[in-house]
Amino acid sequence: MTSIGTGYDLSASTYSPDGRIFQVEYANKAVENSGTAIGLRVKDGVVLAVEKLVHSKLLVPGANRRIQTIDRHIGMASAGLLADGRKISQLAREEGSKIRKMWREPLTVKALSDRISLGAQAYTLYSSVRPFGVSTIFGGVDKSGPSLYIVEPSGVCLGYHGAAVGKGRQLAKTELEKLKLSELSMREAVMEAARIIYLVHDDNKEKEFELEMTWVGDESNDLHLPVPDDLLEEAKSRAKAALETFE
Amino acid sequence: MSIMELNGGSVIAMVGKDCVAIASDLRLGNQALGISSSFQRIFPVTDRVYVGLPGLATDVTTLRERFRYRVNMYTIKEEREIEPETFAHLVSSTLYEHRFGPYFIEPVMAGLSKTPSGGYKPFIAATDLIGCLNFAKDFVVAGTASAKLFGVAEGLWEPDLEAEDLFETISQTLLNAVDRDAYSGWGAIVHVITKDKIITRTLKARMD
Amino acid sequence: MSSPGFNFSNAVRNNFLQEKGIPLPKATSTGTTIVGCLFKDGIILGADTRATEGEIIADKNCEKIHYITESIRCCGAGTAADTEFTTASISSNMELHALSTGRAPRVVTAMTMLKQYLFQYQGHVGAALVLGGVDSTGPHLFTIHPHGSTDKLPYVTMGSGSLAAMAVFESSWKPNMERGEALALVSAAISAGIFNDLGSGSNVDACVITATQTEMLRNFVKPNERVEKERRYTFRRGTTAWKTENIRSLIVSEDITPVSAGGDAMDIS
Amino acid sequence: MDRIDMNRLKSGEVNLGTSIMAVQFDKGVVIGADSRTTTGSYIVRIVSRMFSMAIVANIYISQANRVTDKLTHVHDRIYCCRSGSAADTQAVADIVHYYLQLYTQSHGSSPPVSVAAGVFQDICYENKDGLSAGIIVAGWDKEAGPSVYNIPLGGGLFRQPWAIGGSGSTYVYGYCDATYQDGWGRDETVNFVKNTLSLAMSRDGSSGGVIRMCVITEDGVERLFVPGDQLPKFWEGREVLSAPVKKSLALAPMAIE
Amino acid sequence: MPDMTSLAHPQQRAFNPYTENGGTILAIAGADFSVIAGDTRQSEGYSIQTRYAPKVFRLTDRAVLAVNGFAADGNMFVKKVKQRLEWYRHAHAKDMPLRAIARLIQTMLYARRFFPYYVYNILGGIEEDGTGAVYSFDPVGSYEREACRAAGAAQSLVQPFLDNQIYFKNQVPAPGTSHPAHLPLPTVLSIVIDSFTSATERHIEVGDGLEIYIVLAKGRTLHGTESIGGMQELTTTDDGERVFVVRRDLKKD
Amino acid sequence: MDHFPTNWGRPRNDAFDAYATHPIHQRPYNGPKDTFADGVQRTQSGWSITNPFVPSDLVYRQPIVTGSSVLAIKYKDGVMMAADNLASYGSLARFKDVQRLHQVGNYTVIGAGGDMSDFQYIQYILEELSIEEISAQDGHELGPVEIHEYMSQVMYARRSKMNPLWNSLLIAGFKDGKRFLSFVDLLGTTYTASTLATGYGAYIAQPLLRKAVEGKEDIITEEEARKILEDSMRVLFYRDARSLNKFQIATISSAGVSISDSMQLDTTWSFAEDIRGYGAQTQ
Repeated sequence: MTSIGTGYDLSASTYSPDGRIFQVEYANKAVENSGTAIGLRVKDGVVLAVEKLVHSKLLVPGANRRIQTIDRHIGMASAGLLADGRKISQLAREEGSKIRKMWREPLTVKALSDRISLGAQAYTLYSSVRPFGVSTIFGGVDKSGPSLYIVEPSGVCLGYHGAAVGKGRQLAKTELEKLKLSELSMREAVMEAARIIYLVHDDNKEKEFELEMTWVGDESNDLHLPVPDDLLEEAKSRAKAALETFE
Repeated sequence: MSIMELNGGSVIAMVGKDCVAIASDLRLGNQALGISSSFQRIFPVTDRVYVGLPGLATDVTTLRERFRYRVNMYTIKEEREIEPETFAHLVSSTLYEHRFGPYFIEPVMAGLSKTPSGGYKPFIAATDLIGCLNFAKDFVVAGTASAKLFGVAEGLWEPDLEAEDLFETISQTLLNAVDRDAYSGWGAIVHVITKDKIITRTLKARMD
Repeated sequence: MSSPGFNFSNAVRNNFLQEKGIPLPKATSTGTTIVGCLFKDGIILGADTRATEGEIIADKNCEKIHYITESIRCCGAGTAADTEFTTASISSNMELHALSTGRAPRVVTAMTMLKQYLFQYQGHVGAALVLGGVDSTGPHLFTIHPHGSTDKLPYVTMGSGSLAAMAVFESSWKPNMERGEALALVSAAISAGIFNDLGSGSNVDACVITATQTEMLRNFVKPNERVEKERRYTFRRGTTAWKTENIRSLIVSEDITPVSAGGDAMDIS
Repeated sequence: MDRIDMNRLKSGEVNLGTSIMAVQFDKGVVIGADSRTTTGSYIVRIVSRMFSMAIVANIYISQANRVTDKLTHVHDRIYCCRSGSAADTQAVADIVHYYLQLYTQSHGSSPPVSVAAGVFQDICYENKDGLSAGIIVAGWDKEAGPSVYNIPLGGGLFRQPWAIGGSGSTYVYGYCDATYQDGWGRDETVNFVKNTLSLAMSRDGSSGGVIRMCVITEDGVERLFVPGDQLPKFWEGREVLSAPVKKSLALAPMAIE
Repeated sequence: MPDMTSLAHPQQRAFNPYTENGGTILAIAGADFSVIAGDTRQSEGYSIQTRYAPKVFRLTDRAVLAVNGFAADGNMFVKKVKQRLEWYRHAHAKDMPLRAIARLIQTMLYARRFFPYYVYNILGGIEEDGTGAVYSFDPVGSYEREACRAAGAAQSLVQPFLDNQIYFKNQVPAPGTSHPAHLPLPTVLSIVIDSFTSATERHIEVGDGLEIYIVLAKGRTLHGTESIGGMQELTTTDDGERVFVVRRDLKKD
Repeated sequence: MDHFPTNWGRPRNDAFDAYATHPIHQRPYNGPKDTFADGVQRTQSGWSITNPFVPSDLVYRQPIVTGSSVLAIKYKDGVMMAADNLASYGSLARFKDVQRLHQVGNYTVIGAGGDMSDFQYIQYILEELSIEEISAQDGHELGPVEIHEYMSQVMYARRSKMNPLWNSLLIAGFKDGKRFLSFVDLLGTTYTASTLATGYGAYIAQPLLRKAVEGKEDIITEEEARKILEDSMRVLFYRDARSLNKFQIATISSAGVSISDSMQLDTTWSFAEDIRGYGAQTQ
């Protein structure tokens, strides 16, 4: 990296002469090292999927979940430092509670992402803190329908029809762009999401992974829930089959 | 503090087999302060009828005299001794007359009433301070230790006790109940009324 | 209306004591369930048999259905002495009324006497009554509140258990019941009071009044008999220590001592 | 001290928390009332033995009678509607009933309504400290035809074409003012009374049960009865308003900011 | 029922955080056992809230606590005592001894001296020396070890009866004999049952059901009361003290 | 406990306000008064008008808009609960479309009498609790036992702060094959039984429920249970001056929770038609 040794990367409060904040870029690196997380905003809901890399065979299956529930109707998938993701989810839940107390209505995905992005951005301003090492996909269904947002370490917050973060995001984005997302049903989206995760997973470099997948929308009665086991299994087997024909 | 606790005192009466017993403590107090350990509050009305008057001491004296007067007038008018049932109603109406300014006395009556065949039948009764009669077949209690007396008597009393056994039961009931009452105690007296004699005993009791 | 002539001579003293903050002792109250209901042939009255002084049961089997006349009876709740004396006084007046008019007394007459008497005392005579009976104009049932108001209804309840009993009536009463059915209903209403209201308890008394006869069913149901005790509690004679004894014999024994004996006769010559 | 003297209160007294009404029309009067009687009941207990402090009187409102007849006959063509203390109003009505019988005997003719109302007023006014009674007197007589008199708490006497009283009446003054018109016949008047009482009963917890009415005309007194399940119905609230509104799921393009 | 006596009394104004829920409890200590009992009625005013609300609670295999008074305070207090005993078990790997529990209860009660738990506690069980013990407490923590104690609504009815039957108060022993220091278990059980049936007869707040807990010292037997109706063992360990409960019906009026 | 909620914390006597027409908070205050009270400036959450040393919210807090009874019974397959749709304002029947049965999670229904604003607050904190539980994603779900424990702790904590939630609550549920039914009130008093009733229902419906249910909890079918509740609601409507003939029934069984639409009962009045007057009157 060009910044190494220049000293401009020691603090988030210091720009490099060409206007970059290296700490933020390093945080993005942390994200890039992580298994891919994707989100699909479709006709009647949102599907979140994560390629959770299993570091050790000693781990209990299902441990270290990377998709978390924020509110009844909102889920969150993160890529990057797992513990930073947990902090984000904690902040997000508090945000939900505050909104409910103050306005007596459930929070929207947009409002939530905005608030979280402000927090993330604040962590790019001071020398005493380090930016969050996660990119977070917020997905949910609220009064404006299905919504999907990404909050990046820089504090950038953007809405998407299809979102991808982490190691395989480029390939995933390419695949997502091929889909007519606004015409898909949630069930179709589950199949596509599984296929994409299996596709972007690099068997050569990484060993094991678990497909973690949740949805929120009509199919789940607007609750953020894990995709039912039978559907998940079906999606997995179809993804594996598709992988063979793809190659 | 209730007015009943000004001078303290408790009375109990029990039915036995062809006999009745009436017992009382002997304390006269000024609230917590003991004044006398020989205050009589059970009085004979006729040979076989006794009345106990627990409550405000001044009313004990007043009512005792009032009852004596009324019983005497009854005896003179009717030319016969008053029966315990009749006496109970006399007590009741005397107290109810003072419904809106009552005497602070809850009388207990015990006696033997004559049956038409010439025998004697046990009779006990009690009233509240405005004269509501309570005829019981087992025992009646009144005074500051009434709740305690109810509890012990309910446990100890048994039907058809002979005079001497009735003496033991009523004595034990009274002594143990007044021992747990701050306003009763300081000695006790028991009268057992049978058809041919009246046994009166003063009991050895705690004097604290 | 003749009054029993209350005596207020202690009132000044008692007010003084009360103003010093000494509360009056509680009178016996019948915290009570009493009911009455109309059926095909007349009236059935019902009552429980518990009398309380505060939370202590003063009498486990008292009688709360009072005699007014042969065919008119009255259940009482409230201050026990008040119900007792009020009904007794009205019963007496009804008898006199019957004697002076030479007619069988009517239920409305008793009702009017009671309400006017209670109204006169403005609620201070604490009697809450259920009055029922059959007269020449048919069966009648009233409630009389302590302040002197009355209600005329086909089924009524009073006392602390009145709500429990009324619930039974409201869910099961119907017009023109047979005697057995009505008696069962009254007994169910009283039982609801006995088992749900702490102020009511022990047995069910009932009184069936028809044009031809009055049947007082004392202790009609006895659902609360005490179980036998686990132990006997008689004491060994001599358990209690006593100090003095005085035995007064009531047998008037006459020893006849002959003054003159044998041939030692008095000289009367 | 502006503390209420508790000993003067008649606690536990039976109360006619009521809706009563009387309206005159060309040929007579229509009177009406609900049938609910409530009473405060008391449960007395010692709060705490440990602190041996106050004895508490708890009060709950029970219905002493759900089918009370508050339309009280005081003479052939004169009735009164009672509100306030049941004991007081019954005693007053009984006395008036007695006086009107006396009047009939001594005059040889029926008393006019004004006389009945006058007797009521006299008793209520002279005993205003001891009574809690709000009474409407209505009837028909030869001199004045139909008439309605209102005797509220305190013992004033007011003649009115229509009168309402009791706790429920406060909810329906507006309705009466907006609805009543002179010159109605019997049926319209009956309807007016029925509707007014029904509205009062639906809002006032102390009123309810059935509607009893009397139409008093020269020809006689006609009793009308509306059972509690056949009262006129008005707006009674939505089913239940707590069900959530289902959101629409139109997928609009996402706003890009 | 309109009660005229209420006229003269002050009415409730501010929020009163206490109430009374009736019922009564008692405990009797034997030589090598302890009996703790309570009725199961919970009432307020003239209403029965429930016919079955336990007032006696097993704390450990050798300690049983009876609470009576304001039910909400009582339940909360038992919960906290149990929590403290659990912590003790975690720290010391054994159950807290009875006399230590007694002191703990005092401390916990006195900590709320100025907003007391309105409950009367009776703790019964087996001491470390194997003797039966009863500790009784007032609401703010004053306590004492005794041989028998009654508390609650019918305390004044039951306590003098126990004085007479357990302590032999006012009884002169037959010449040449003396009163036994401890009564056998069957006798104690029958006295407990009679105490409660008597209290049920005369107190409106006592009734519905009776729960009698029996704690036996190590290695002791039930003295021939094994066959008593409705008995159930609650012991959790097999080498120490044993706890039993007997359930009986009381009158429901 | 006084089961009539508008009386809680307040001296109440019909003679203060013979027709109960004042909204409760405007009723005359009869306690002692500080002479200078009127001259002292106050903010809304300031101090007592009469005693400057007592925060006013502790002195004057009392239920305003109130619900009456809630009834519940256990039956063969679960638990059933009923409450009417009325929220009263003193004696005014103010809101007639209020749901007083509230579902919490998938297994529990909570029914409330007493102050409706406090009940709404309770619904809010239970919503928070549920979301916290959902977010934990730990495979646990809140059942009636947990909700009961939580509510009893909340109610007891608030009474201990001398700032109670003026409600009496019934909590009914069915989870893991077990029925659950309990009571919690403003003092934190709790109890369970196979039949429970709050408010006026504790006096008038409870005897009917006990008679119909005690000992028969495992026999009564859903239809029978519904009939028992309907009969009790009818009696309650007859005798409770703060009730409405419009109510809902919640059924909680292995099939989950269902809260019915509002319903109405047939009532009987015919026997009243012939009643004339209160005594001797016949016409």
